[in-house]
Amino acid sequence: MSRALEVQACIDWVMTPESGGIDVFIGTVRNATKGKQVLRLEFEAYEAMALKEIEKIVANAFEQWPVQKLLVHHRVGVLAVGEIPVIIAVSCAHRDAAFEACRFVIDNLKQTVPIWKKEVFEDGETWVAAHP
Amino acid sequence: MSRALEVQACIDWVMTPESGGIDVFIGTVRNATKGKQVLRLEFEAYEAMALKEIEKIVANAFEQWPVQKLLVHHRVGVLAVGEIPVIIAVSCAHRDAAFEACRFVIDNLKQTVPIWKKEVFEDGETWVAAHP
Amino acid sequence: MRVNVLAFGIARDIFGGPSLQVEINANTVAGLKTSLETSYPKLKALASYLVAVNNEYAADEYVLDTRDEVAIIPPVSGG
Amino acid sequence: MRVNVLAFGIARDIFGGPSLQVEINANTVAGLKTSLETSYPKLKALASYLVAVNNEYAADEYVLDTRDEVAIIPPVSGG
Repeated sequence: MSRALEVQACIDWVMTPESGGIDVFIGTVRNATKGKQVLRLEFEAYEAMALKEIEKIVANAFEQWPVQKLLVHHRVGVLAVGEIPVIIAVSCAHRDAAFEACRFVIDNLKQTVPIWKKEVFEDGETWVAAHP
Repeated sequence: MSRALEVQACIDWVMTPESGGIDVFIGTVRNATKGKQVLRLEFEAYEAMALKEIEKIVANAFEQWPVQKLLVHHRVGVLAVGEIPVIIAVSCAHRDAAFEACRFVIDNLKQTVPIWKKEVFEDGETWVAAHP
Repeated sequence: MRVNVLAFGIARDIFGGPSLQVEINANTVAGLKTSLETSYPKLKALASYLVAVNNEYAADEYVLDTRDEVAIIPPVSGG
Repeated sequence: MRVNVLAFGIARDIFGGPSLQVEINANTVAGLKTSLETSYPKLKALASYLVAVNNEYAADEYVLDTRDEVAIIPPVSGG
Protein backbone atom coordinates (compact mmCIF):
# COMPACT_ATOMS: atom_id res chain seq x y z
CA MET A 1 0.00 0.00 0.00
CA SER A 2 2.83 2.47 0.35
CA ARG A 3 5.29 2.25 -2.54
CA ALA A 4 5.04 4.75 -5.42
CA LEU A 5 2.21 3.84 -7.76
CA GLU A 6 3.25 3.03 -11.31
CA VAL A 7 0.52 4.11 -13.69
CA GLN A 8 1.89 2.17 -16.65
CA ALA A 9 2.00 -1.07 -14.67
CA CYS A 10 -1.64 -0.55 -13.63
CA ILE A 11 -2.73 -0.06 -17.22
CA ASP A 12 -0.76 -3.08 -18.41
CA TRP A 13 -2.46 -5.12 -15.73
CA VAL A 14 -6.02 -4.20 -16.71
CA MET A 15 -5.54 -4.36 -20.48
CA THR A 16 -6.79 -7.55 -22.12
CA PRO A 17 -7.09 -8.52 -25.81
CA GLU A 18 -10.86 -8.04 -25.42
CA SER A 19 -10.46 -4.48 -24.11
CA GLY A 20 -11.63 -1.59 -26.24
CA GLY A 21 -11.55 1.17 -23.66
CA ILE A 22 -9.66 1.75 -20.44
CA ASP A 23 -10.46 4.55 -18.05
CA VAL A 24 -7.92 5.50 -15.42
CA PHE A 25 -8.45 7.88 -12.54
CA ILE A 26 -5.37 9.23 -10.84
CA GLY A 27 -5.68 11.23 -7.65
CA THR A 28 -2.78 13.59 -7.03
CA VAL A 29 -1.76 15.68 -4.05
CA ARG A 30 -2.68 19.30 -4.73
CA ASN A 31 -0.48 22.16 -3.53
CA ALA A 32 -3.38 24.11 -2.01
CA THR A 33 -6.81 23.77 -0.37
CA LYS A 34 -9.13 26.78 -0.39
CA GLY A 35 -6.19 29.00 -1.24
CA LYS A 36 -3.99 27.71 1.59
CA GLN A 37 -0.66 26.10 0.73
CA VAL A 38 -0.47 22.37 1.49
CA LEU A 39 2.97 21.08 2.49
CA ARG A 40 2.10 17.38 2.45
CA LEU A 41 -0.70 14.90 3.10
CA GLU A 42 -0.68 12.11 5.64
CA PHE A 43 -2.90 9.14 4.91
CA GLU A 44 -3.97 6.57 7.46
CA ALA A 45 -6.15 3.49 6.90
CA TYR A 46 -7.97 0.89 8.95
CA GLU A 47 -6.35 -1.56 6.61
CA ALA A 48 -8.30 -4.81 7.08
CA MET A 49 -11.62 -3.01 6.86
CA ALA A 50 -10.48 -0.74 4.00
CA LEU A 51 -9.59 -3.77 1.89
CA LYS A 52 -12.98 -5.32 2.62
CA GLU A 53 -14.84 -2.12 1.71
CA ILE A 54 -12.84 -1.75 -1.50
CA GLU A 55 -13.66 -5.35 -2.41
CA LYS A 56 -17.37 -4.63 -1.93
CA ILE A 57 -17.20 -1.62 -4.22
CA VAL A 58 -15.32 -3.60 -6.85
CA ALA A 59 -17.82 -6.49 -6.68
CA ASN A 60 -20.63 -3.97 -7.02
CA ALA A 61 -18.99 -2.45 -10.11
CA PHE A 62 -18.61 -5.89 -11.71
CA GLU A 63 -22.34 -6.48 -11.09
CA GLN A 64 -23.41 -3.20 -12.66
CA TRP A 65 -21.14 -2.98 -15.72
CA PRO A 66 -19.47 -5.45 -18.11
CA VAL A 67 -16.04 -4.81 -16.62
CA GLN A 68 -13.10 -6.94 -17.74
CA LYS A 69 -10.50 -5.98 -15.17
CA LEU A 70 -10.52 -3.42 -12.40
CA LEU A 71 -7.68 -2.28 -10.19
CA VAL A 72 -7.66 -0.05 -7.12
CA HIS A 73 -4.47 1.08 -5.41
CA HIS A 74 -4.38 3.45 -2.47
CA ARG A 75 -1.27 4.54 -0.63
CA VAL A 76 -0.95 5.36 3.05
CA GLY A 77 1.68 7.39 4.86
CA VAL A 78 3.20 10.76 3.99
CA LEU A 79 2.75 12.03 0.43
CA ALA A 80 4.25 15.16 -1.10
CA VAL A 81 2.60 17.52 -3.60
CA GLY A 82 2.38 15.79 -7.00
CA GLU A 83 2.47 12.28 -5.57
CA ILE A 84 -0.32 9.81 -6.32
CA PRO A 85 -2.40 8.53 -3.39
CA VAL A 86 -4.89 6.63 -5.53
CA ILE A 87 -5.17 4.97 -8.94
CA ILE A 88 -8.25 3.24 -10.31
CA ALA A 89 -8.06 1.54 -13.70
CA VAL A 90 -10.96 -0.18 -15.47
CA SER A 91 -10.97 -2.08 -18.75
CA CYS A 92 -14.12 -2.85 -20.74
CA ALA A 93 -15.05 -3.75 -24.28
CA HIS A 94 -16.64 -0.32 -24.69
CA ARG A 95 -15.82 3.06 -23.20
CA ASP A 96 -19.12 4.01 -21.56
CA ALA A 97 -18.89 1.18 -19.05
CA ALA A 98 -15.24 1.99 -18.33
CA PHE A 99 -15.99 5.65 -17.53
CA GLU A 100 -19.04 4.84 -15.42
CA ALA A 101 -17.46 2.02 -13.43
CA CYS A 102 -14.30 4.05 -12.77
CA ARG A 103 -16.26 7.01 -11.49
CA PHE A 104 -18.48 4.75 -9.40
CA VAL A 105 -15.42 3.25 -7.71
CA ILE A 106 -13.73 6.54 -6.81
CA ASP A 107 -17.01 8.14 -5.68
CA ASN A 108 -17.78 5.22 -3.39
CA LEU A 109 -14.22 4.87 -2.18
CA LYS A 110 -14.37 8.44 -0.94
CA GLN A 111 -17.63 7.76 0.88
CA THR A 112 -17.22 4.41 2.58
CA VAL A 113 -13.61 3.22 2.71
CA PRO A 114 -11.97 3.86 6.11
CA ILE A 115 -9.02 5.93 4.96
CA TRP A 116 -8.24 9.34 6.43
CA LYS A 117 -6.27 12.24 5.05
CA LYS A 118 -4.56 14.93 7.08
CA GLU A 119 -3.57 18.14 5.33
CA VAL A 120 -0.42 19.68 6.73
CA PHE A 121 -0.04 23.45 6.33
CA GLU A 122 2.76 25.77 7.46
CA ASP A 123 0.75 26.81 10.49
CA GLY A 124 -1.15 23.67 11.42
CA GLU A 125 -2.90 20.57 10.20
CA THR A 126 -6.47 19.37 9.55
CA TRP A 127 -8.15 15.99 9.23
CA VAL A 128 -10.09 16.47 5.98
CA ALA A 129 -13.92 16.31 6.29
CA ALA A 130 -13.78 15.70 10.05
CA HIS A 131 -15.77 18.78 11.00
CA PRO A 132 -18.91 20.26 9.44
CA MET B 1 0.87 10.82 -34.81
CA SER B 2 2.22 7.33 -35.39
CA ARG B 3 4.78 6.33 -32.77
CA ALA B 4 3.71 4.19 -29.81
CA LEU B 5 1.85 6.21 -27.21
CA GLU B 6 3.46 6.39 -23.79
CA VAL B 7 0.78 6.63 -21.15
CA GLN B 8 3.15 7.66 -18.37
CA ALA B 9 4.53 10.53 -20.43
CA CYS B 10 0.99 11.75 -21.13
CA ILE B 11 0.13 11.73 -17.44
CA ASP B 12 3.37 13.48 -16.50
CA TRP B 13 2.56 16.14 -19.06
CA VAL B 14 -0.93 16.94 -17.74
CA MET B 15 -0.07 16.77 -14.03
CA THR B 16 0.45 20.15 -12.35
CA PRO B 17 0.94 21.08 -8.68
CA GLU B 18 -2.64 22.38 -8.73
CA SER B 19 -4.04 19.06 -9.99
CA GLY B 20 -6.20 16.97 -7.70
CA GLY B 21 -7.65 14.54 -10.22
CA ILE B 22 -6.53 13.24 -13.58
CA ASP B 23 -8.75 11.17 -15.82
CA VAL B 24 -7.17 9.23 -18.65
CA PHE B 25 -9.00 7.42 -21.41
CA ILE B 26 -7.05 4.84 -23.36
CA GLY B 27 -8.52 3.28 -26.47
CA THR B 28 -7.11 -0.14 -27.27
CA VAL B 29 -7.43 -2.40 -30.30
CA ARG B 30 -9.85 -5.21 -29.44
CA ASN B 31 -9.34 -8.73 -30.77
CA ALA B 32 -12.93 -9.10 -31.98
CA THR B 33 -15.97 -7.20 -33.31
CA LYS B 34 -19.39 -8.80 -33.04
CA GLY B 35 -17.75 -12.15 -32.37
CA LYS B 36 -15.47 -11.94 -35.42
CA GLN B 37 -11.70 -12.06 -34.90
CA VAL B 38 -9.89 -8.83 -35.78
CA LEU B 39 -6.34 -9.23 -37.11
CA ARG B 40 -5.43 -5.54 -37.07
CA LEU B 41 -6.81 -2.04 -37.52
CA GLU B 42 -5.74 0.49 -40.12
CA PHE B 43 -6.28 4.14 -39.25
CA GLU B 44 -6.27 6.97 -41.73
CA ALA B 45 -6.73 10.69 -41.08
CA TYR B 46 -7.32 13.87 -43.04
CA GLU B 47 -4.56 15.27 -40.88
CA ALA B 48 -4.83 19.03 -41.25
CA MET B 49 -8.58 18.97 -40.70
CA ALA B 50 -8.35 16.36 -37.92
CA LEU B 51 -5.98 18.60 -35.96
CA LYS B 52 -8.33 21.55 -36.43
CA GLU B 53 -11.35 19.56 -35.26
CA ILE B 54 -9.47 18.23 -32.24
CA GLU B 55 -8.47 21.78 -31.34
CA LYS B 56 -12.11 22.85 -31.48
CA ILE B 57 -13.14 20.06 -29.13
CA VAL B 58 -10.33 20.88 -26.72
CA ALA B 59 -11.21 24.61 -26.73
CA ASN B 60 -14.83 23.64 -26.09
CA ALA B 61 -13.80 21.47 -23.12
CA PHE B 62 -11.74 24.32 -21.63
CA GLU B 63 -14.82 26.57 -21.92
CA GLN B 64 -17.12 24.10 -20.18
CA TRP B 65 -14.93 22.80 -17.35
CA PRO B 66 -12.12 24.18 -15.16
CA VAL B 67 -9.50 22.08 -16.95
CA GLN B 68 -5.83 22.60 -16.13
CA LYS B 69 -4.20 20.61 -18.93
CA LEU B 70 -5.66 18.41 -21.62
CA LEU B 71 -3.85 16.16 -24.03
CA VAL B 72 -5.15 14.22 -27.05
CA HIS B 73 -3.02 11.79 -29.02
CA HIS B 74 -4.29 9.70 -31.91
CA ARG B 75 -2.21 7.35 -33.97
CA VAL B 76 -2.64 6.55 -37.66
CA GLY B 77 -1.43 3.58 -39.67
CA VAL B 78 -1.54 -0.11 -38.87
CA LEU B 79 -2.18 -1.14 -35.25
CA ALA B 80 -2.16 -4.64 -33.80
CA VAL B 81 -4.46 -6.01 -31.09
CA GLY B 82 -3.57 -4.47 -27.73
CA GLU B 83 -2.00 -1.36 -29.24
CA ILE B 84 -3.26 2.11 -28.30
CA PRO B 85 -4.79 4.25 -31.04
CA VAL B 86 -5.93 7.04 -28.74
CA ILE B 87 -5.09 8.58 -25.37
CA ILE B 88 -6.89 11.49 -23.75
CA ALA B 89 -5.64 12.84 -20.43
CA VAL B 90 -7.25 15.66 -18.45
CA SER B 91 -6.08 17.28 -15.21
CA CYS B 92 -8.33 19.36 -12.97
CA ALA B 93 -8.40 20.51 -9.37
CA HIS B 94 -11.36 18.17 -8.75
CA ARG B 95 -12.32 14.83 -10.22
CA ASP B 96 -15.82 15.53 -11.56
CA ALA B 97 -14.56 18.00 -14.13
CA ALA B 98 -11.77 15.62 -15.16
CA PHE B 99 -14.18 12.75 -15.80
CA GLU B 100 -16.69 14.90 -17.65
CA ALA B 101 -14.19 16.72 -19.84
CA CYS B 102 -12.39 13.48 -20.73
CA ARG B 103 -15.61 11.78 -21.77
CA PHE B 104 -16.72 14.86 -23.71
CA VAL B 105 -13.48 14.83 -25.71
CA ILE B 106 -13.57 11.15 -26.67
CA ASP B 107 -17.31 11.25 -27.47
CA ASN B 108 -16.86 14.25 -29.75
CA LEU B 109 -13.66 12.97 -31.27
CA LYS B 110 -15.56 9.88 -32.42
CA GLN B 111 -18.29 12.04 -33.95
CA THR B 112 -16.55 14.84 -35.77
CA VAL B 113 -12.82 14.26 -36.25
CA PRO B 114 -11.96 13.01 -39.76
CA ILE B 115 -10.20 9.79 -38.83
CA TRP B 116 -11.23 6.44 -40.26
CA LYS B 117 -10.68 2.93 -39.02
CA LYS B 118 -10.61 -0.21 -41.16
CA GLU B 119 -11.03 -3.54 -39.40
CA VAL B 120 -9.08 -6.32 -41.06
CA PHE B 121 -10.46 -9.86 -40.61
CA GLU B 122 -9.17 -13.18 -41.89
CA ASP B 123 -11.67 -13.13 -44.74
CA GLY B 124 -11.99 -9.44 -45.58
CA GLU B 125 -12.02 -5.91 -44.27
CA THR B 126 -14.56 -3.22 -43.33
CA TRP B 127 -14.46 0.54 -42.92
CA VAL B 128 -16.10 0.95 -39.52
CA ALA B 129 -19.44 2.85 -39.51
CA ALA B 130 -19.37 3.42 -43.28
CA HIS B 131 -22.63 1.61 -43.97
CA PRO B 132 -25.94 1.70 -42.08
CA MET C 1 -16.83 24.28 -63.05
CA ARG C 2 -14.10 21.75 -62.36
CA VAL C 3 -13.33 20.84 -58.74
CA ASN C 4 -10.49 18.79 -57.31
CA VAL C 5 -11.78 16.52 -54.56
CA LEU C 6 -9.80 14.66 -51.89
CA ALA C 7 -11.13 11.30 -50.76
CA PHE C 8 -10.56 9.37 -47.51
CA GLY C 9 -11.56 6.05 -46.04
CA ILE C 10 -14.24 4.24 -47.98
CA ALA C 11 -14.64 7.25 -50.32
CA ARG C 12 -11.11 6.61 -51.55
CA ASP C 13 -12.08 3.02 -52.31
CA ILE C 14 -15.25 4.13 -54.11
CA PHE C 15 -13.42 6.71 -56.24
CA GLY C 16 -10.50 4.35 -56.82
CA GLY C 17 -7.92 6.88 -55.57
CA PRO C 18 -7.08 9.62 -53.06
CA SER C 19 -8.35 12.47 -55.28
CA LEU C 20 -10.33 13.11 -58.42
CA GLN C 21 -11.39 15.91 -60.75
CA VAL C 22 -15.15 16.45 -60.94
CA GLU C 23 -17.09 18.54 -63.43
CA ILE C 24 -20.03 20.12 -61.62
CA ASN C 25 -23.10 21.93 -62.97
CA ALA C 26 -24.19 23.86 -59.86
CA ASN C 27 -21.14 25.38 -58.06
CA THR C 28 -22.34 24.46 -54.59
CA VAL C 29 -21.66 21.58 -52.24
CA ALA C 30 -25.09 20.20 -53.20
CA GLY C 31 -24.11 20.42 -56.89
CA LEU C 32 -20.88 18.56 -56.18
CA LYS C 33 -22.75 15.82 -54.34
CA THR C 34 -25.21 15.38 -57.22
CA SER C 35 -22.37 15.03 -59.74
CA LEU C 36 -20.48 12.56 -57.54
CA GLU C 37 -23.53 10.45 -56.75
CA THR C 38 -24.35 10.20 -60.47
CA SER C 39 -20.85 8.95 -61.30
CA TYR C 40 -20.38 6.92 -58.10
CA PRO C 41 -23.79 5.57 -56.99
CA LYS C 42 -22.10 3.60 -54.16
CA LEU C 43 -21.81 6.94 -52.30
CA LYS C 44 -25.57 6.80 -51.71
CA ALA C 45 -25.22 3.48 -49.91
CA LEU C 46 -23.08 5.07 -47.17
CA ALA C 47 -24.61 5.74 -43.76
CA SER C 48 -23.92 9.42 -44.55
CA TYR C 49 -21.13 11.56 -45.90
CA LEU C 50 -20.14 15.19 -45.56
CA VAL C 51 -18.13 17.64 -47.59
CA ALA C 52 -15.32 19.67 -46.09
CA VAL C 53 -14.09 22.89 -47.67
CA ASN C 54 -10.74 24.28 -46.55
CA ASN C 55 -10.73 21.93 -43.55
CA GLU C 56 -14.21 22.89 -42.33
CA TYR C 57 -17.46 21.00 -42.72
CA ALA C 58 -19.56 22.81 -45.34
CA ALA C 59 -23.36 22.91 -45.76
CA ASP C 60 -25.15 22.08 -49.04
CA GLU C 61 -25.59 25.78 -49.89
CA TYR C 62 -21.87 26.55 -49.66
CA VAL C 63 -20.60 28.09 -52.91
CA LEU C 64 -17.40 26.48 -54.13
CA ASP C 65 -14.41 28.26 -55.56
CA THR C 66 -11.92 26.50 -57.85
CA ARG C 67 -9.11 27.24 -55.33
CA ASP C 68 -10.95 25.58 -52.42
CA GLU C 69 -9.58 22.42 -50.88
CA VAL C 70 -12.57 20.11 -51.08
CA ALA C 71 -12.76 16.72 -49.35
CA ILE C 72 -15.33 13.96 -49.09
CA ILE C 73 -15.76 12.84 -45.47
CA PRO C 74 -17.45 9.45 -45.09
CA PRO C 75 -18.66 8.47 -41.57
CA VAL C 76 -15.72 9.00 -39.23
CA SER C 77 -14.60 6.19 -36.93
CA GLY C 78 -11.58 7.36 -34.99
CA GLY C 79 -10.81 6.55 -31.40
CA MET D 1 -19.41 -4.38 29.97
CA ARG D 2 -15.89 -3.39 29.01
CA VAL D 3 -15.09 -2.87 25.30
CA ASN D 4 -11.78 -2.33 23.57
CA VAL D 5 -12.12 0.34 20.87
CA LEU D 6 -9.74 1.12 17.99
CA ALA D 7 -9.46 4.74 16.92
CA PHE D 8 -8.37 6.27 13.62
CA GLY D 9 -7.84 9.73 12.17
CA ILE D 10 -9.21 12.50 14.31
CA ALA D 11 -10.74 9.97 16.73
CA ARG D 12 -7.21 8.87 17.62
CA ASP D 13 -6.37 12.50 18.41
CA ILE D 14 -9.53 12.92 20.50
CA PHE D 15 -8.91 9.75 22.52
CA GLY D 16 -5.19 10.48 22.77
CA GLY D 17 -4.17 7.10 21.38
CA PRO D 18 -4.90 4.33 18.86
CA SER D 19 -7.15 2.33 21.23
CA LEU D 20 -8.92 2.58 24.54
CA GLN D 21 -10.95 0.54 27.03
CA VAL D 22 -14.49 1.79 27.55
CA GLU D 23 -16.93 0.78 30.25
CA ILE D 24 -20.44 0.78 28.74
CA ASN D 25 -23.88 0.53 30.38
CA ALA D 26 -25.99 -0.63 27.43
CA ASN D 27 -24.17 -3.31 25.44
CA THR D 28 -25.09 -1.88 22.02
CA VAL D 29 -23.38 0.42 19.55
CA ALA D 30 -25.69 3.18 20.80
CA GLY D 31 -24.59 2.48 24.37
CA LEU D 32 -20.96 2.66 23.35
CA LYS D 33 -21.52 5.99 21.62
CA THR D 34 -23.22 7.42 24.71
CA SER D 35 -20.34 6.40 26.95
CA LEU D 36 -17.73 7.75 24.55
CA GLU D 37 -19.52 11.05 24.00
CA THR D 38 -19.79 11.55 27.75
CA SER D 39 -16.04 11.04 28.25
CA TYR D 40 -14.98 12.71 24.98
CA PRO D 41 -17.47 15.49 24.12
CA LYS D 42 -15.33 16.52 21.12
CA LEU D 43 -16.78 13.46 19.33
CA LYS D 44 -20.08 15.33 19.08
CA ALA D 45 -18.39 18.16 17.18
CA LEU D 46 -17.47 15.83 14.30
CA ALA D 47 -19.44 16.03 11.05
CA SER D 48 -20.44 12.43 11.84
CA TYR D 49 -18.86 9.21 13.00
CA LEU D 50 -19.68 5.53 12.64
CA VAL D 51 -18.85 2.40 14.55
CA ALA D 52 -17.43 -0.67 12.82
CA VAL D 53 -17.68 -4.11 14.37
CA ASN D 54 -15.47 -6.86 12.99
CA ASN D 55 -14.63 -4.72 9.95
CA GLU D 56 -18.27 -3.95 9.05
CA TYR D 57 -20.24 -0.79 9.71
CA ALA D 58 -22.70 -1.49 12.53
CA ALA D 59 -26.06 0.16 13.28
CA ASP D 60 -26.97 1.63 16.69
CA GLU D 61 -28.99 -1.47 17.62
CA TYR D 62 -26.06 -3.83 17.09
CA VAL D 63 -25.36 -5.87 20.25
CA LEU D 64 -21.69 -5.92 21.16
CA ASP D 65 -19.73 -8.91 22.37
CA THR D 66 -16.53 -8.56 24.39
CA ARG D 67 -14.62 -10.45 21.66
CA ASP D 68 -15.74 -8.06 18.88
CA GLU D 69 -13.18 -5.85 17.13
CA VAL D 70 -14.76 -2.42 17.54
CA ALA D 71 -13.53 0.70 15.79
CA ILE D 72 -14.55 4.36 15.71
CA ILE D 73 -14.74 5.61 12.12
CA PRO D 74 -14.70 9.40 11.83
CA PRO D 75 -15.65 10.93 8.42
CA VAL D 76 -13.50 9.15 5.82
CA SER D 77 -11.43 11.19 3.36
CA GLY D 78 -9.48 8.81 1.16
CA GLY D 79 -8.74 9.30 -2.53
